[in-house]
Amino acid sequence: MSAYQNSEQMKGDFYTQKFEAGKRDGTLILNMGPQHPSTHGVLRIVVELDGEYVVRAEPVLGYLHRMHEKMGETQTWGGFIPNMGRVDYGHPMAWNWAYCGAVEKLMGIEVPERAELLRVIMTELNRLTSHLLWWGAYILDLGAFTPIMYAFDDREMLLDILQRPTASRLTYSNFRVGGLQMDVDDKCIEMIKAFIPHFRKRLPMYKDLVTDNLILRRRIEDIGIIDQDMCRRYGCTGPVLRGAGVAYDVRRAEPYSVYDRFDFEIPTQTSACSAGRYLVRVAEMEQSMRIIEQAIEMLPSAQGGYIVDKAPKPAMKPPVGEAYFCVEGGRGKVGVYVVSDGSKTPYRVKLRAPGFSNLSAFAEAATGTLIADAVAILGSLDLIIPEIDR
Amino acid sequence: MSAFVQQLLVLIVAAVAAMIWLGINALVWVYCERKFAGHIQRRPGPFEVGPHGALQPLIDGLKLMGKQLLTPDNADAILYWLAPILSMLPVLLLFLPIPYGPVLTGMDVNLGLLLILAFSSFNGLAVLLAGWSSNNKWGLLGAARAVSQTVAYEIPLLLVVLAVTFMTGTLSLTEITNMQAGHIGNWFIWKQPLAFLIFLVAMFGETNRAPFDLAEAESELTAGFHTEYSSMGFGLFFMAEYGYMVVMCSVCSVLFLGGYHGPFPGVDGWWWMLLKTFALLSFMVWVRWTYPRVRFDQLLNINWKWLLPLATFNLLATALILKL
Amino acid sequence: MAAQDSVVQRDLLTKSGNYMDPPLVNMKLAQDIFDVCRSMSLWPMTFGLACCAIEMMATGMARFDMARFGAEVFRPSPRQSDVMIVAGTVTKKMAPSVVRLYEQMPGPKWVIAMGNCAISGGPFKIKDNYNVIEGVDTLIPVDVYVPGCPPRPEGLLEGFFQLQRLITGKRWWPVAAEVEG
Amino acid sequence: MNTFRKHVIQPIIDCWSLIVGLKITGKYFCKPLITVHYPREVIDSENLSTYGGHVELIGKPKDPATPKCISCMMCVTNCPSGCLTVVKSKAPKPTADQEAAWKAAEEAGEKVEKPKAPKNPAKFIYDYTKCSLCGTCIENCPAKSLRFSNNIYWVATSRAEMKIDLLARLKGQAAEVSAPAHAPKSEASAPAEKEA
Amino acid sequence: MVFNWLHFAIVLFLLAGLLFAVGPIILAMLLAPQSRGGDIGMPYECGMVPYGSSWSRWGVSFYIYALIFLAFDVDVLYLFPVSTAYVDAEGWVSFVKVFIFLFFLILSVIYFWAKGVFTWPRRIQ
Amino acid sequence: MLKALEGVQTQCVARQDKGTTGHVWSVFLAPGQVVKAAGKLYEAEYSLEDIFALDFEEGFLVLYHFNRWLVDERVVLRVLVPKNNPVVPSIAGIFQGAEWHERETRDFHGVRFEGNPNLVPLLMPVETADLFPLVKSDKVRASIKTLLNLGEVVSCTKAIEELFAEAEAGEASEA
Amino acid sequence: MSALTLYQIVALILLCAGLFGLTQRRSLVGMLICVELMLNGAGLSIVAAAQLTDFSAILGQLGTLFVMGLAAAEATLVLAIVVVVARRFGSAKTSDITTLKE
Amino acid sequence: MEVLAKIAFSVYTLIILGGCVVAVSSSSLVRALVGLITTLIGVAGMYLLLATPFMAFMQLLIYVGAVSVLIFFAVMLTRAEQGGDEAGSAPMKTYVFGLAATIAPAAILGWLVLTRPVASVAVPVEVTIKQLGGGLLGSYFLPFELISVILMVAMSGAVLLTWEKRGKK
Ligand code: SF4
Ligand code: SF4
Ligand code: SF4
Repeated sequence: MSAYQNSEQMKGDFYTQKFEAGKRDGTLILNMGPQHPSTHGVLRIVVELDGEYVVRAEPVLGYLHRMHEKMGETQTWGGFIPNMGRVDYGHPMAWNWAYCGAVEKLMGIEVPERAELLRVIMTELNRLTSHLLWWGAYILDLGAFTPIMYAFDDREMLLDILQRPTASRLTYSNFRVGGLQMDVDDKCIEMIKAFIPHFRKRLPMYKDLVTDNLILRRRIEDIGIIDQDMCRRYGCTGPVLRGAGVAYDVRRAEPYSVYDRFDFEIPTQTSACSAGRYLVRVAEMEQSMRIIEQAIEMLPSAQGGYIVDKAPKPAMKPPVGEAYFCVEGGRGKVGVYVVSDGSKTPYRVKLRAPGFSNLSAFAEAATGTLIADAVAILGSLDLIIPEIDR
Repeated sequence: MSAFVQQLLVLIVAAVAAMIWLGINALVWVYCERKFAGHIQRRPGPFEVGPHGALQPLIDGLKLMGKQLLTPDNADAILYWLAPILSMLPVLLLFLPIPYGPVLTGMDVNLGLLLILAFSSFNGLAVLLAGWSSNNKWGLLGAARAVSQTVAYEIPLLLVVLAVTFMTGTLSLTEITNMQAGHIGNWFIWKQPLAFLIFLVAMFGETNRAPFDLAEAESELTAGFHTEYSSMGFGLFFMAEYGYMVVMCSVCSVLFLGGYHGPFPGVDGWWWMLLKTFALLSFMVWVRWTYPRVRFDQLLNINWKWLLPLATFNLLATALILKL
Repeated sequence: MAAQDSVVQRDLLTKSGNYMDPPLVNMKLAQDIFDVCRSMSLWPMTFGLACCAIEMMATGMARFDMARFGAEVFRPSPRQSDVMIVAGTVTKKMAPSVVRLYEQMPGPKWVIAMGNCAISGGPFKIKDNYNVIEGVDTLIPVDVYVPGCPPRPEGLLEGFFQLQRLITGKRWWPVAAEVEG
Repeated sequence: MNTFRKHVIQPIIDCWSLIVGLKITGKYFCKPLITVHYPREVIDSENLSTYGGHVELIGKPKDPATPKCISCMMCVTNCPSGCLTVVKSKAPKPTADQEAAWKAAEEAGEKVEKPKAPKNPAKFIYDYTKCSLCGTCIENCPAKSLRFSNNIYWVATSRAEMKIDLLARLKGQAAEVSAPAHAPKSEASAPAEKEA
Repeated sequence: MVFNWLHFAIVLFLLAGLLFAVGPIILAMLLAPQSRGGDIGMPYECGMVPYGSSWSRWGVSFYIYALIFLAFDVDVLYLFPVSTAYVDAEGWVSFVKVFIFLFFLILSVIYFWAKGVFTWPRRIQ
Repeated sequence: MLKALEGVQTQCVARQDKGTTGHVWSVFLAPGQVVKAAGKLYEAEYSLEDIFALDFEEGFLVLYHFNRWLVDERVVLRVLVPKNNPVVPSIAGIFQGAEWHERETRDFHGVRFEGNPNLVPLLMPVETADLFPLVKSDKVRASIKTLLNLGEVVSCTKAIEELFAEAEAGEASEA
Repeated sequence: MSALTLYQIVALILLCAGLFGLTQRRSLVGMLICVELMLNGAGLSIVAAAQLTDFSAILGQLGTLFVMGLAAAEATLVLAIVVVVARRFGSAKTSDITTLKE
Repeated sequence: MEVLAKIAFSVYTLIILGGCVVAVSSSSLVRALVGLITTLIGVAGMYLLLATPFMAFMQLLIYVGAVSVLIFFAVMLTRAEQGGDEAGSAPMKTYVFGLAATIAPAAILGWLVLTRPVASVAVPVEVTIKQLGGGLLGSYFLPFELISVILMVAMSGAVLLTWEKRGKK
């Protein structure tokens, strides 16, 4: 009757066997993922369930390990940029920027002001898409189907805007060392100007429909506590950290580019729970819009002409040395550390992914919660798997 | 003898009608639900297959029929296939005592309400069997959830139904309908508003519909108890779910909204029943596409901490008022 | 099932031990009718792997709305899905799962390889590649390829049309007017 | 009393948010749809033209069937994924007469004027399946001979189809443009129609 | 032995239901192509090989709810006959009887509530 | 001087140019001192950012990046371990987040972290767990001295000085 | 044979099956299943007797109703015990419990 | 109708018999449970034949809807799979004992039933549910209250037994 029953084949794979060691009696070991609707791609979480309770959980990574760091050592300096559009498809501009920034540091290149402002505008727009994507997907995890549609409506508008200077909808790799691939035309600026008031009007709708919703509130409040100490131990950054009450934002803490010129707030929440992280992200959208508005104001008066011409060729040879550059991505601190040996290819590229650290806190945060809570916690960490697996 | 044949014919016609009715309902509601959802989300939903996608549910059904039936290797094959059949089996019967019109009643059963309650309890069992026999952990979790849920919500449901029957003194749905004849003011919703609300909530719980769709909570349990079911196995569960929904909404309209009686005297007819049932169904759909899902402990606690005390209170109050 | 046979390479299927038996009652007319039904209600499996998955989601969203063609029902379980959209990079670690999920789908079943990664490894097809599978068609039989990195949602829709054409032998929808710039 | 308010009154008040939610979805139910009915409609062309499909060659303004390309190999060397293969044209094979003539001339100590290889490439193969649409090749082409195409509704049923001979494609495009009755159709459908 | 129309109707409708359920299944059995071999029969667990059977001892955390439900449900069912007779029953006594009956129910709910059966705190080892 | 690390036996403490390298302090340590240093940093409210390794001729240089939120003072701990026996004690007991970073480093370079509670392959498939993809071939491998720059040395032991002194000599000779 | 006798025989079958099962089953849950069988036999017997004789039908039905109620109460308690036992001994085998094996 | 009733009776008897056999002999507890449920449904059919539809519905509601669900949960809680509690064939001794223990009462009761036929009425009286309710509210009101108390006690007992404070562990 049962071909697999008690046979060797039903022993699970390596990781479940490893995980099985501490199994208690009367519990189930269950694989959530790699193909699971709530793990956003191919994250796999091995959980031990006691009824509805998660006794232990352990993420298993690597199902999307795309060798970015290895490619960093084989591609040319410029040829690595397309990879940066794919590490984190939620917020690729941040990665573009982190990498280009690191190489620029290494080479001592000054980026023209206009390019910097455009970078800011695009990165912040991209942050909006990232947050919208997360927002929709998170609410989908929590069981509501409609908000993600509304979020994608707005996201599509953003994509249309971003498509103009990047020719791409998702995996942007339009940053170049020293500037940008393409300039932004007036139409694009106009679209942005039109989008912001539109989105301002949508935000209250989101709030009414979702954020204030009784059911949602009850589901995400007081679960998945990741407090400051945990953040420190696991190295969590970004909204996870800000949700724990620390106003740490790379844009403020280590201002890069022209961020010191803008007037914006760093939203924080002290509850350290999923709701805190949720509210931080929602509030960040408003702040991003403020930055974009200011940057667009500054744009006409900005110095520096066309951007690409002066950029070095992809086969550039930066001087020997190490450099590190970090930016604030949608998920936290995005850092790129490069070592150059003076040749056409980098000696080592190390990508510091915020999601990696954030996810490592999951096991501790989810232990002892209900399985539904585990899903809610996972979603609140805002994971993009390629970034974690790299 | 002619009375015998007549009765026999009536019943056979009723059975066939119930089959057609159920089939139509499943098709129409699959379509309406997807269309509703689409329009709420500002997209057309099924559109290209047939005029405005009207053939979509039929095509889906046929496709399910043309798909492989799969029995997992270490499932308990007999129970595995018993489950969807068991879930579908009583659904038709549930339509028997529901009065769709003054003459459009399968049979006026004087224990009609009890009949519906009794035979709908098969569903829980079918779900448990499905989840367990497929030997799939998701299925098991989903089944356990589904049953705890339906089982829990049965109590407030019973209590509010009792509140109505305390007033009517009968369990026959036809008689209950007829007590609400006349005008809109006679509907029991005015006499039992609290009961109506509780019934609505319990209805969502009983039929495993969002926001109480924990049994199939996609983001948590993949597909819940029917994770392993392919083809018609899944189709039957699906159809049964819609069947139970229609029955629940019909019962609700009979109990609280006057059944086939119109809001004014003299306009009674089956269309009112249809209208009310469909309005309730649309409401269920509307709710589904608006809210997130509740958590399991919350779901159970809504029942035990809110619905149950309220329903008991409501019952006592009814009993008291009746004696005043 | 003619369409299916024409694209499925048997040796690929048998490599993983999975094969397809014809239906017990194999009447031409009935199967043709069912083929039309199948092609009009292709339920995909939620199987997003990487970046392309986001575009797959976008295809299901309001602007492009895959639901119009009856393909909106993303089923989380392979048992209830007809088409597996491999949207993204398949790595060595993931490969067994991809094969297993494909095998766990009951017949008839189809595969769309979405994005360059799924087609050939795409940007990750490099010399020192140690972890990326260079094309899912080396693992499971692929019916339709949708190139792009990522493809536009319209591209995925075209992929569906192409699949429908493969199944029924007919393109059902008009051809979008060319928008050459 | 406070706990009573917190646990009994507050939840009931909060239920209002549920009604607000219903109101919003109800409102959107009545709003017009935003879907672009794809095969019957397309997203406006201005928008689409900014999107980059696969890479293609640009013809010379005067002679649209030959590319501007000068076979400099910049795109090939700089492409991070190595999807481009350019084969330079060889000089036309000299005929026997010519060869003899050259030989004679050489022997005579004259400077031979061998015909130079034409600049435009003999073969320009592009493997779309590997491309990441990064645009590096386009930026680095000194002759500005590459661009993103608008061929974005394209699917294939075999891998080989996606290895595009860009020269042939350019020729085809040139022919299409010059054709008097210019019927709008996309490549995506071309094979479809053929088989159907 | 009596076989009344209700009985007949129930049997008839159940048979119809059976037809409705079994028919499509048989059709599907006949008409669908069969995919076989490989891991097709393996339980689906997100694409991984499951660890162990799901038929193992397993803690249903809401078992206690089910226990309460059973007694509760049966209790409530007794009220159905009562409800039909209640309108006709004269006097306050019947109300008092029903009240006492329900009182015990309420009592038990209060007891469980106070005991904390209805709270699901986080469990950390 | 870096106060947080007082009491830890450092091999070399140097201040670096934050503008390019991104670190304020660069600290060389012997493998045995890592846990102690991490403990000190934890007490000084540092958070763990990253752990990874660099492949040099001299061995694997394991880098630990620490950062503080409110005061901008990034610290990088560098531990040089020999190629033939790359073992470093794990700091997963102090910074739990280190567990994954350490596993990743093992996957990529084969540096073993003793005491890591769960040292199984993290990113790599189990079958190719011993591939160590980021270990360079001898041809491209460089030595520490050619690539890294010590910075403004505050205190330094002989060993490290030697590592870099050669470099300066080398560079001088090149020039 | 009168109708009543037929019913009684069926009830007897139920009773015997339950009794036999009780001796054969080795787990508490299995035993409970058998007990339910027996109780059903009892219920059927009572109702049949009450319906098919001049005995008060109301009393017969109510009596069976009470039997059902008792069965439910019994099931609740037994199943609670099952849980406790399962938790303590890891199984609900009677032999394990009688030997108090942990 | 009379014939139909006879047929129905025999069908129900068969159902009951089959259910009993499965319930008693199946090695899988879940199958045994399904056997029990089959039996219960058969008995419900019997009740219908006895002109007590109310009892039939109650049977379904209480047993199928509640008791068996609970038993199912209990099966899941204990080891239910083959190779679990009910695995292995029973030793001959218990089998024989079981038969002996069964045959004795069966013989006695069977003899009693067969030899002391009670005069039965052909057509059972139909009791309306109202009358039953009247009985509960009237002369049999004490058992009615009692059952409430009993169930409450059972519930509380069950909770007392099984309740362990969560959160400690
Ligand atoms: S094809 Fe491109 S967009 Fe798609 S998964 Fe691969 S890298 Fe990402
Ligand atoms: S777009 Fe990028 S990947 Fe594609 S051919 Fe050009 S350089 Fe190569
Ligand atoms: S396309 Fe441009 S870059 Fe490439 S070979 Fe031709 S001229 Fe050079």
